[in-house]
Amino acid sequence: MVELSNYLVLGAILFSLGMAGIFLNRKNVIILLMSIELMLLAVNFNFIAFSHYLADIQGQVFVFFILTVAAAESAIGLAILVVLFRNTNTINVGDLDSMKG
Amino acid sequence: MAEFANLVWIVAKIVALVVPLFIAVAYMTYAERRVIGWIQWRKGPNRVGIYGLLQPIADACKLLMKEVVIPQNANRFLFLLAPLFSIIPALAAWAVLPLGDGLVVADIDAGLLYVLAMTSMGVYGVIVAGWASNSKYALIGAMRAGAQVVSYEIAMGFALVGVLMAAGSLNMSEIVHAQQGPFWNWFWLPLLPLFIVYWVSGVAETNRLPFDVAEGESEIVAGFHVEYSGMAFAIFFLAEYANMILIAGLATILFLGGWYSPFHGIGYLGPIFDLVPGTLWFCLKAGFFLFGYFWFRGTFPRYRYDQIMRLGWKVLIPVTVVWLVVESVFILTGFGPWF
Amino acid sequence: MIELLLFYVFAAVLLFAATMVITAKNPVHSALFLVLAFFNSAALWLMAEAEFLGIALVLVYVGAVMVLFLFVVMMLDINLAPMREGFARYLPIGALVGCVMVVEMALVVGSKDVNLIHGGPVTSAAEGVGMSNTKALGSVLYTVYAYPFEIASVVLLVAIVAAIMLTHRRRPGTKQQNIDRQVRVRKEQRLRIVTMAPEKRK
Amino acid sequence: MTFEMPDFLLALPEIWVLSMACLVLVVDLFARGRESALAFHLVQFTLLAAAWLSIETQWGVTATTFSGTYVADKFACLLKVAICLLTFLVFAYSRDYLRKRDLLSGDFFLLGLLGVLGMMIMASAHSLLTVYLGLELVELCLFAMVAYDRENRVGSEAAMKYFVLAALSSGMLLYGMSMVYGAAQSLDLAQIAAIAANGESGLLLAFGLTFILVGVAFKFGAVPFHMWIPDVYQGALTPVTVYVGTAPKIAAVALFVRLLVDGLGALHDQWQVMATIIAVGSLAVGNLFALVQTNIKRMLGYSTIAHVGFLFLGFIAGTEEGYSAALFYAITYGLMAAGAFGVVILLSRRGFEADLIEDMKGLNDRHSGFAVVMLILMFSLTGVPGTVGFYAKWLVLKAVIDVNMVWLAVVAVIFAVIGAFYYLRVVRMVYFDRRSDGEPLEASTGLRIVLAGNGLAVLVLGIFPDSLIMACKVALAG
Repeated sequence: MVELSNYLVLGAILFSLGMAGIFLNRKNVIILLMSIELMLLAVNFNFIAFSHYLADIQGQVFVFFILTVAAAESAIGLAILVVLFRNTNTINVGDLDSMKG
Repeated sequence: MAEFANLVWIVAKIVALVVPLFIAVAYMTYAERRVIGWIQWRKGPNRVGIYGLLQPIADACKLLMKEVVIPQNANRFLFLLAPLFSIIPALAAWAVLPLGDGLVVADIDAGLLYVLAMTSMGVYGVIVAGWASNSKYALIGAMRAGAQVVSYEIAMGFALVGVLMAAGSLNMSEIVHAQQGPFWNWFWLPLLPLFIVYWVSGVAETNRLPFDVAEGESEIVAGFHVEYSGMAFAIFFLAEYANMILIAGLATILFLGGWYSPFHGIGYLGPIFDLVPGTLWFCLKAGFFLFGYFWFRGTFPRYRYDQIMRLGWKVLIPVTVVWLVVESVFILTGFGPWF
Repeated sequence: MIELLLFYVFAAVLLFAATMVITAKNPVHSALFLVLAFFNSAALWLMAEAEFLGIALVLVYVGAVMVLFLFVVMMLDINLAPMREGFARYLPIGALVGCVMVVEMALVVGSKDVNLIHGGPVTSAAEGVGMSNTKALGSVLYTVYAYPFEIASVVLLVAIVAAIMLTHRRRPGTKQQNIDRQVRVRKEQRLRIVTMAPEKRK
Repeated sequence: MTFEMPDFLLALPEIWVLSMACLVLVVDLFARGRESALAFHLVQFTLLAAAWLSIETQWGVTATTFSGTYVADKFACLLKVAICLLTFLVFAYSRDYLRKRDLLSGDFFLLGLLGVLGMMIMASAHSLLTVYLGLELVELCLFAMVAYDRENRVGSEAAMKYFVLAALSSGMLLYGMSMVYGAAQSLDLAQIAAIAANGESGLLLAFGLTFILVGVAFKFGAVPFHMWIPDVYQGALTPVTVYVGTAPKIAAVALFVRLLVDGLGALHDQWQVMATIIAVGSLAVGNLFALVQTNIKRMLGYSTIAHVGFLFLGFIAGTEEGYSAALFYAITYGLMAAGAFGVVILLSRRGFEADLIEDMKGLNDRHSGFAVVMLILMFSLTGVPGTVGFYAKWLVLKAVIDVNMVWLAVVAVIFAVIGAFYYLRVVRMVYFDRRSDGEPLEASTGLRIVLAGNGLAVLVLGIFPDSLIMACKVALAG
């Protein structure tokens, strides 16, 4: 029998992987966007697991909206990425240093 | 033990579905060449076997024995994986298509959604193939195909929403049951605009003429599969035709009453036509669509890329949205024999 | 038993894919591993009886969002070689922080103190209402959650407006017909009648 | 779950803004090439009408609708009015600036208006779901606006950083929300409050609380989650900076109050410590870093962080007075920040951004009236007695002292004194430094009137702050 904690631990590890991806990748913005997707996926796992074990549909409704918003968010993120690339010809995180202080 | 028997039964069902499918694909290539030959007032393949009937087998043998050339600097792993990316979804989608009453591998609740999810994945084969080939033509072809498939998926999805509104279910068998009756009871009539949109976007989804800019041979040689040869190419070929059959089969189920005969339930005529097995009706209807594919190829010139995009976004999608509104009015008023 | 085994298989593949997403050298590989991660998630969601969301995840994310990612990755001509040089430098600290976070979070969410109000699995969400998962979700989405649903539509509208505003550009120098202007053209715009004095013959 | 037909009239302000946004979208499409004048005026009218509608339909009402996902109360009403009016001011500043740089298009105002809609949704949220969706709506608009000038390298860089950090914080917030949902088995804030007060399933709630607080602190730009603020303030176009720096701060107060007071107010003891660390950190980092800035937009960015620290004092107090003081602080800060950026807009012209502090030199010689406006604004941001900024600071300090956290008040005052240096440096430049090219200002009359009005409003609020203070108190008294 799969326990609730199985899902929650899976979500926690996935979330941490996403976070690690953001802090580890100093070089490529696209990987950052993908790490964000991983974090949201982890959150979705939590909601679905709770929804399943609480026998309550609200968690799934929330996941539905997270999916919607995350899709919109990645569209805008990629649009900004394209604009950035056109301006700077790079998507290295390390090169984004024109502002300091 | 029971579980094991169950597993064997499932595998048997899958084999019983896939083998005829492959044979159908093989003979579709033959049929296509014959039909186009007929349209163009020539003979088509007629040398191998009687009437050229062994031609597809000869072709298959030829492709199997050819070398798979992997271009230099290509991403070897993805290059070989790409054909699988395109064939697997094309076959997996068949699992929920009922070929007759109850004749289905997996009768799942969200069948329509499943099919949509599977067809939306076919694009990976194309994109990955184009990128992994390390060739400009292939990449351009892949980009075109990707943009086209993603765009037309929206129109197609909306058309399918119309069907599920009419049937009140996402289950394929129930959708067919909702169309029970003679041919004017089928969904093609009340959903005529959606039917046309579905059919047009189905042709575009499979990257077939007149929407085949993805492999337009006059500009980009052969598009995404320009670097492929031998068996790898054969799999792409197989996937394209399997997808065509899939679109035709879906159209049959969603709009043309699946396995029902055109005269089902009419006085004396109904029982007579019902003697013909449902699966045969299904195949006949799907065959009608497949003939349409060949016909388009034989007669239409290729669209320009921007025209394809304009058609998808500015014509098909608005049409579907408007018709969904009209349809909901139909449903609220209980219009006709359909709702 | 089989269920638990399946869970572990899918979870293991999922975590492997997620790890590869953040460590793969090539962004295209990362994107494809993310696709694999979404697939396994969808399978796990199916096991948690969230059929609609599982299939929707494949449909929306695998079918559309990741295609967008791949498009961008392939279109931008990124120089891959110097891309990863900072990775090794940040790896130890990143790994340390990550491990600490995982352990802490796992201790909290995995502990037996995590008690739900109803405690343990009762019936599935879908069975509770007595209809298929898709229907159950749809029937609350358009009634109880109509307001969030409308907000979500506005979010999508903003995404459309913003994405087009940011990336759509008219390239100067492309030749195209403007049929509208061709039709509206007036004689004065094309034809200039010059009155000139008649030339005198010598 | 039983379903009742929602009371649409209760949500009239939001419905109005959304309908008008759709109208503006279409109007702007067909009226392009005329400097989007029609779109601009429609948006401004929409904002004023939305403020009026909020008062008409929601002041004095306390009711939920849309199956409990929407709440109309005095708090929501006051926030909506403040958001609409401040954004009205911001747009009035923006138009000239954008027109001079050929950047004027209806998209800017449309995105701004939709952002306002998102903030209004947050103000009226009564469910984790609506809080989240409203927040995302605002953020998506802000991302696009920060990247609005797409030829600008710095702007797109700022947008990218903002995007990644904001998405990260949304992820944290969501993770916390999922835990709270698991503990409370509900998305409804009233039910969550009941469970939190009940004291059961404490571990999950406390765990979720941590993540939610981190997410909220990110949105405020409080230390240690402040990294995006200076870059966004500096990198974005000045009108966008004004937009980001004013109304969203008020919306962040809504986020805090809805989630951590209405929802998890019973756990105040648990989040108080974390909030204290955040507040002290923000006060220190904001004030110290602002001292060394040369770019005035970046300096105002760090000063925002410092003000957020002050604002958090009100939350830390955890009393009704404290929350209302924080609300008062946010509103008045929005007004002052708008004015300060207004002066930057006033001084800039095409090809010259006036975003260095040195560009303030000799303002008194160029126009003594606006020098006075800048003087009032800077004094007010410092918290000199007699200005509205003083009352704001005084109220939060009083709230903290009332709950016997005198040391915190002392720390805050020390940092406020440090902060005075950089504000007064600007004043010194305005009055005592000479500038070689004392060319006259070339701002339009409209901009001058708006800026003068803004300065006057700050002055008047400093003399008669009572009505706004009362309004804030009433709003939080429920």
